[in-house]
Amino acid sequence: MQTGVAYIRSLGRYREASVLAMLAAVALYLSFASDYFLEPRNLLNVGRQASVVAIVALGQALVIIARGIDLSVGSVIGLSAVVAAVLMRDTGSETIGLMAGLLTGLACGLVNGVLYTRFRINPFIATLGTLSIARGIALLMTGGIPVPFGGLAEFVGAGRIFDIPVSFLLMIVLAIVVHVFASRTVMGREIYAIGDNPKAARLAGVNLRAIRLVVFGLCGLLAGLGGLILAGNLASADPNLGMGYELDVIAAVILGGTALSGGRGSILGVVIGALLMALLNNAFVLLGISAYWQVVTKGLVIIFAVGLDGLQRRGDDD
Amino acid sequence: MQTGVAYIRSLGRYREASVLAMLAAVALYLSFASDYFLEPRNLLNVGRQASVVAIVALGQALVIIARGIDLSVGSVIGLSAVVAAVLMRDTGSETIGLMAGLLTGLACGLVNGVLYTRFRINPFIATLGTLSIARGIALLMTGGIPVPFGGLAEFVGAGRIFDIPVSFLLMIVLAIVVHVFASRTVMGREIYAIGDNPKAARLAGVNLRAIRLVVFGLCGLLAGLGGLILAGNLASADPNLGMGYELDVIAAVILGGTALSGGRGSILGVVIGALLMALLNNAFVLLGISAYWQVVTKGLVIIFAVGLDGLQRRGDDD
Amino acid sequence: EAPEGGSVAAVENTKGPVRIAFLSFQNNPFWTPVTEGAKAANDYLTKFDATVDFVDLGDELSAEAVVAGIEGALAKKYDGIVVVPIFDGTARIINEATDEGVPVFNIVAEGATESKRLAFIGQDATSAGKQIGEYIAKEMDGKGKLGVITGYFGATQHTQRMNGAVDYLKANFPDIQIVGPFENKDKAESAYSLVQDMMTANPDLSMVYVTAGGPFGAAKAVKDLNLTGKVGVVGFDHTPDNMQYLKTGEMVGLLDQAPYQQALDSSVMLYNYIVAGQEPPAKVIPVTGKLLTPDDAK
Amino acid sequence: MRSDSLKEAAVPGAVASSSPPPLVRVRGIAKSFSGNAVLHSVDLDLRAGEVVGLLGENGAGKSTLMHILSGGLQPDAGTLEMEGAPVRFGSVADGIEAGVSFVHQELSVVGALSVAENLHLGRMSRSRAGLVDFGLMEEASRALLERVGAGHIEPRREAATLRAGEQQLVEIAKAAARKPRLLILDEPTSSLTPHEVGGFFSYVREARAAGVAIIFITHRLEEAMALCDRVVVLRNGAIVSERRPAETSRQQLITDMTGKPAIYEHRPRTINGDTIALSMKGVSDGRLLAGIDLDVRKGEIFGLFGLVGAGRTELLDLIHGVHRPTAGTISLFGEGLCLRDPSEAVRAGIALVPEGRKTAGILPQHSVRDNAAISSLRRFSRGLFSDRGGDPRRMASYRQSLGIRMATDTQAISTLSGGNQQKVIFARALMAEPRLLLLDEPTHGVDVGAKADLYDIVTREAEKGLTVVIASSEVPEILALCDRVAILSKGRLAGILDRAAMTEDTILTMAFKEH
Ligand SMILES: Nc1ncnc2c1ncn2[C@@H]1O[C@H](COP(=O)(O)OP(=O)(O)OP(=O)(O)O)[C@@H](O)[C@H]1O
Ligand SMILES: Nc1ncnc2c1ncn2[C@@H]1O[C@H](COP(=O)(O)OP(=O)(O)OP(=O)(O)O)[C@@H](O)[C@H]1O
Ligand SMILES: [Mg+2]
Ligand SMILES: [Mg+2]
Repeated sequence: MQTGVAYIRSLGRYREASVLAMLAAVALYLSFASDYFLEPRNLLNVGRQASVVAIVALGQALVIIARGIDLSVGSVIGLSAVVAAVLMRDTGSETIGLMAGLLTGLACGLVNGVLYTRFRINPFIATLGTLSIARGIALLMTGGIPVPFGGLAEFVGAGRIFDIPVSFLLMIVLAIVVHVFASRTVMGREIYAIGDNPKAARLAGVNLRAIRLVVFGLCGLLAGLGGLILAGNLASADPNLGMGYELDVIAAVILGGTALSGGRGSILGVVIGALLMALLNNAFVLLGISAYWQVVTKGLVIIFAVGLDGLQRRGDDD
Repeated sequence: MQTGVAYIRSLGRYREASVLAMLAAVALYLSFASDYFLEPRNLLNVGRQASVVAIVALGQALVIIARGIDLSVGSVIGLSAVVAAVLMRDTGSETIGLMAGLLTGLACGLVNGVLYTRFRINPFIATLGTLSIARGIALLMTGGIPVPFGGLAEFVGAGRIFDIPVSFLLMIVLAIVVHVFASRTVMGREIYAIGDNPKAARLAGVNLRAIRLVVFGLCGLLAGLGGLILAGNLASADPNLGMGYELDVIAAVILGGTALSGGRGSILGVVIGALLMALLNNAFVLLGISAYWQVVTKGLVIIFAVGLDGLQRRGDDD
Repeated sequence: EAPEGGSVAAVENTKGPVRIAFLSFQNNPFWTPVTEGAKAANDYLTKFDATVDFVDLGDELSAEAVVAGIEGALAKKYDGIVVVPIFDGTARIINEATDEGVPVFNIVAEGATESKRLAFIGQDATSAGKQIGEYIAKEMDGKGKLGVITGYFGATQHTQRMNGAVDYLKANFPDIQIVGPFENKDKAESAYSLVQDMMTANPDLSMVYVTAGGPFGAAKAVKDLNLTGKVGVVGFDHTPDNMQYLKTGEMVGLLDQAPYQQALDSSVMLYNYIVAGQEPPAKVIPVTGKLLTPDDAK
Repeated sequence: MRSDSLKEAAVPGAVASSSPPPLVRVRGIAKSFSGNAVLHSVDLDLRAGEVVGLLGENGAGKSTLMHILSGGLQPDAGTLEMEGAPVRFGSVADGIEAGVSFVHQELSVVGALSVAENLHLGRMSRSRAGLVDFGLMEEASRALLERVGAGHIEPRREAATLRAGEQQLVEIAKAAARKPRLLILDEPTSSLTPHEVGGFFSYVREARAAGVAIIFITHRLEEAMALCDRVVVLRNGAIVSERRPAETSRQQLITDMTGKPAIYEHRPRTINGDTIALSMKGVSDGRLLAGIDLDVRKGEIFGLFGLVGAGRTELLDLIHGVHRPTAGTISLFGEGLCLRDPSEAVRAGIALVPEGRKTAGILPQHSVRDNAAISSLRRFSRGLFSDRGGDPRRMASYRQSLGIRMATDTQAISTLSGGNQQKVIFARALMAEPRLLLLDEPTHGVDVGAKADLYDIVTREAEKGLTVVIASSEVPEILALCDRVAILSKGRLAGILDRAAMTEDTILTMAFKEH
């Protein structure tokens, strides 16, 4: 008994615990309030709906842990999808299209990285700039008109394997990979180090520039993948795809307990954060919550999810 | 001669210098490229167009200098405008309406402040929550339908005194007041201190909670005023007014040389940042640049504006 | 004689060169025919010593952008302005322009506040909603569940389109049950997820109405759920994405706003007013949209 | 005392032509910051298997010289040679490559990582799968920590949870892990307990035996005398003496450093009246402190001594309103204090010089002047407006009386040497003109000359009626200053000694007493 309580207490030490608690609370409530909630199919839908935000948030989490921020992910989603679709249409090759889409994401990320490391532009501003540029290029490439997008991408975006959405499976695999990368590889640990104390890390011989570049590159790559999934799901690559995604993605990261000031954060938390947000949208539809209350409720849940954590953690910070 | 060069060099020490240089460059280019640019009327239009962003950015700058962030300003703009318009309509009194609008802004800011200081919720999340809640309330109050809004507010938003837009005059007055507040008053200096090292400032006798509360309150108040001006200009209070403003406002603050990590920033810079963004939009209309190139150009200018600074300031940070 | 695709002919120019600013946005395929209409007007009116300059207000639709655009056009001393005011809050600047002697012609959509614009040509959102509502009732045989997805809560045009249909249905077809509304922020991917969830909670849903952006996302969800033929989607605008699902049958109704004609006619009517003082036929010139159904797509 | 500077009487063997060249030869190093010369033509030889003590006042240029030796800064002039061959370190990485390990004066552990990861940062071991081999790393860490006498630190612990002293040991172990040829230790002992210092000493001796050249910077002269083979004194950016510990004395070194002999003894003083300034009755914090009863008289300098973690900082925090007591009462000049925040404490006339200059003291982006002014903004304000115009004048007077060394008071405080930063924090507290001054390890990293200055100042202020409570880990400091000392042990009051009963022995005995 004692140890049980102590165990739960010890869980409270993890910042993601309070969001997990909120997720559980919403899920529990839903399982009573709606007959459909617990149907496997509905749960899988929620997983799919969370998947793109979660995948992009994995990269964003690494960036934020390294004390950066990437506002351009929404535009990179759109640009990568457009590049893939246009090349697929023009070359007729799926492989070239998909590769080009991923490389576009990577390239955008690396540009952000270079602007930060070489030109010393604050990442907030640098990625705000690329946000605009990437969107503009996507619009210019398509003249604003969505490009049809199908084949393998559609399978990844909308397909299912044994009823499980492919994009959800992909999210799980990527979350595991990124988790292992962040917690068990040398570079992963160095990402935490440069986020927590860049100066100390540099003095210890960690190559700040290289790691920042990799982190931004990865974030771009994952955003590119997110773009392919999203466009694949809709079978259409819209240059406006992903607009405004940056706020959702960053919110998922922060909800999951990552500190905006760098050095702290867990990949598990990111996935929980993304799931909570998808679950909320699911709840609105299942419960048929009236229009404007949806907006209010969303805000309240976000605040409560993190507020629980704040209340128990008194006097920690300053 | 020597001293002239030295003087310009010394200007380079200020972070806002490079944005100012960019502002001057764009203005110079425009004065050749368009016959209409230098017309007083056009210049004043630019000033008016910058005014709301600048006014809200004044509050946001204080928040960011104190190491916070306020994402809710866009929604607070909308909510304050709606509250003012509804009360004005229902009570028939302009004074009550306008006061209520300002108080709504203040109240939203104080709620953010309390969520941060008492409930220890990370300001990013707390204000993301109030962003949603404030917008939801505005929608609920109006049923989603814009409310007509006139009288004094319309004068402030759209009126002119000797051809000078009232909102532009207001911006200048407020910029001076906030500048004096930030640099000359006890509380202003304490804001910088808590942004620089909250723990040290607290031990030195600065009341962290009180100041954070004031700063968020001020930011809310200024957002409320921004809402009144914006709705006054449009003679209509739309519950969606100000949607997405947060990014413009934060961009103006950061462009103006304020560090997202707190403790540093100038009010003058904020105004320059807001002017640069308004100038760009003016340039697009005057030069008839196509929408897609507008998006690209905007990104490039933002990056250049800050990149100049980064290049000369090598190896400063870590 | 009227230009192709338009319904109004230009009169002789006796005044010398005329400059018209055409202020419009560009962020999705809806605007393509608008842009083309403006270009066609320019080509047509060049012969009459008049130019129509297309001015992009950018990719973010807002009243402030419209105000800034009109201010800019006034600064550039255009003789007349065609504008897409869309939102409430643009009346003041339109009045200002008119008072300065620069006539303003509104197209596509305008705010609820009365302004001194020369005329408005466009679709009345509420009646367009009603038009769709009638079609929905017919398709649903006056009973069943209808899911509603709107663009932005609180966006006037979206709300009017939504209420035009919903109010009509509530008044006349009490057996039609409304699910929603939900907000998709004009995003197709969000419409997709909403349809998925709506089908989970309402397996007997028979139709989805999307008032603004991204109806094809809803159609794609219907397709992926293998409900083609059982559930139909209705929405606005004949853009390629939407049209595609009209062919495959998930989309059962698409209303358009004749944007090309709006752009062309408004420019020519404005020109006629400027050079000859010829008033447009009415203050409000309604455009009845063409409702395309799967039959039309074949 | 003989005049036995090594410069005058050559070191045996140092100039013998047959001996190999020194491991490191420093010649003519000069460095200035924005026109302010910090080092002038420094010459220094370091031989393998030798411990060289580097002493000097705050701001003498010790850390700057070490940064140049390790590649963190580039000299304006001068050359470096290793084993006779000229070298140039363009970056820290070059220095590490050449075998230079540097334990910095400012703590720089990465709080988010575990101790083991910190020890291996920049060179973590990989398993065959390419992942970090935590098992191997932890094992290696245990051995490393053992070597520096910190075997009790669990390698898996998150570094942020370590005490300052433990973090310092981790940094020393980190330097040791790199198998250095030249090991630079910049004030490594400033937050170590006497016991930990012992473990550290044995590591240094072991490294010396293994042929490492070691530079040891400290402000504790006893440590330099005990550990070093040679002691070099840097003054105003130049080396002024080299001596062997056996052949010199503390007094001599102090004279070398400051140019004047400094007195490290009690400053006699009279306390007027019996007014009770601070009174604590049955104070507990619900965590560590329990049942603290204290009375401090007006004008008294009252010491708080204890081992690490005894609760001195926590006690000062309670008085300063950082935390609230869960039981008991605190009163100031007879009035009950019920503080909710340090700001209320400052308003009530309490000022604190906190422990941990970098984390809790300085405002790093602010100028020296603004750093000093922050506690007294309200005191000197005119209405809402702060008296910016008066800041330079006030700063100038404290700069003078505390001997703060800097180019101008508008430079950022982070560009000052550590000791001078501490003096600025002192100026901040005094500027607030408090009735009660709380000092928590106030002379950490402060040189002996400045220490004497600070002691004089504290004494002078006390004489004027200021009440001072000082928490310190240095017994000599307690002995030099305090009228009475309270000894804390595990959060409880082990006893209070007055002047007559205070000796090194009685104090330490009480501190170690269990209860
Ligand atoms: N980056 C810098 N910019 C300007 N001045 C500097 C900078 N770094 C050091 N200084 C100045 O150089 C002088 C020497 O500083 P240094 O840190 O080397 O002293 P130190 O001998 O290590 O003192 P301490 O014992 O206090 O650590 C100081 O006056 C300091 O203010
Ligand atoms: N805010 C706090 N929360 C939890 N534990 C604390 C807090 N402050 C202090 N402690 C713990 O209380 C104990 C006493 O710490 P304190 O800093 O008062 O000791 P000290 O005598 O000043 O020793 P030193 O400063 O040399 O470590 C330590 O074990 C410390 O970890
Ligand atoms: Mg030093
Ligand atoms: Mg202590």
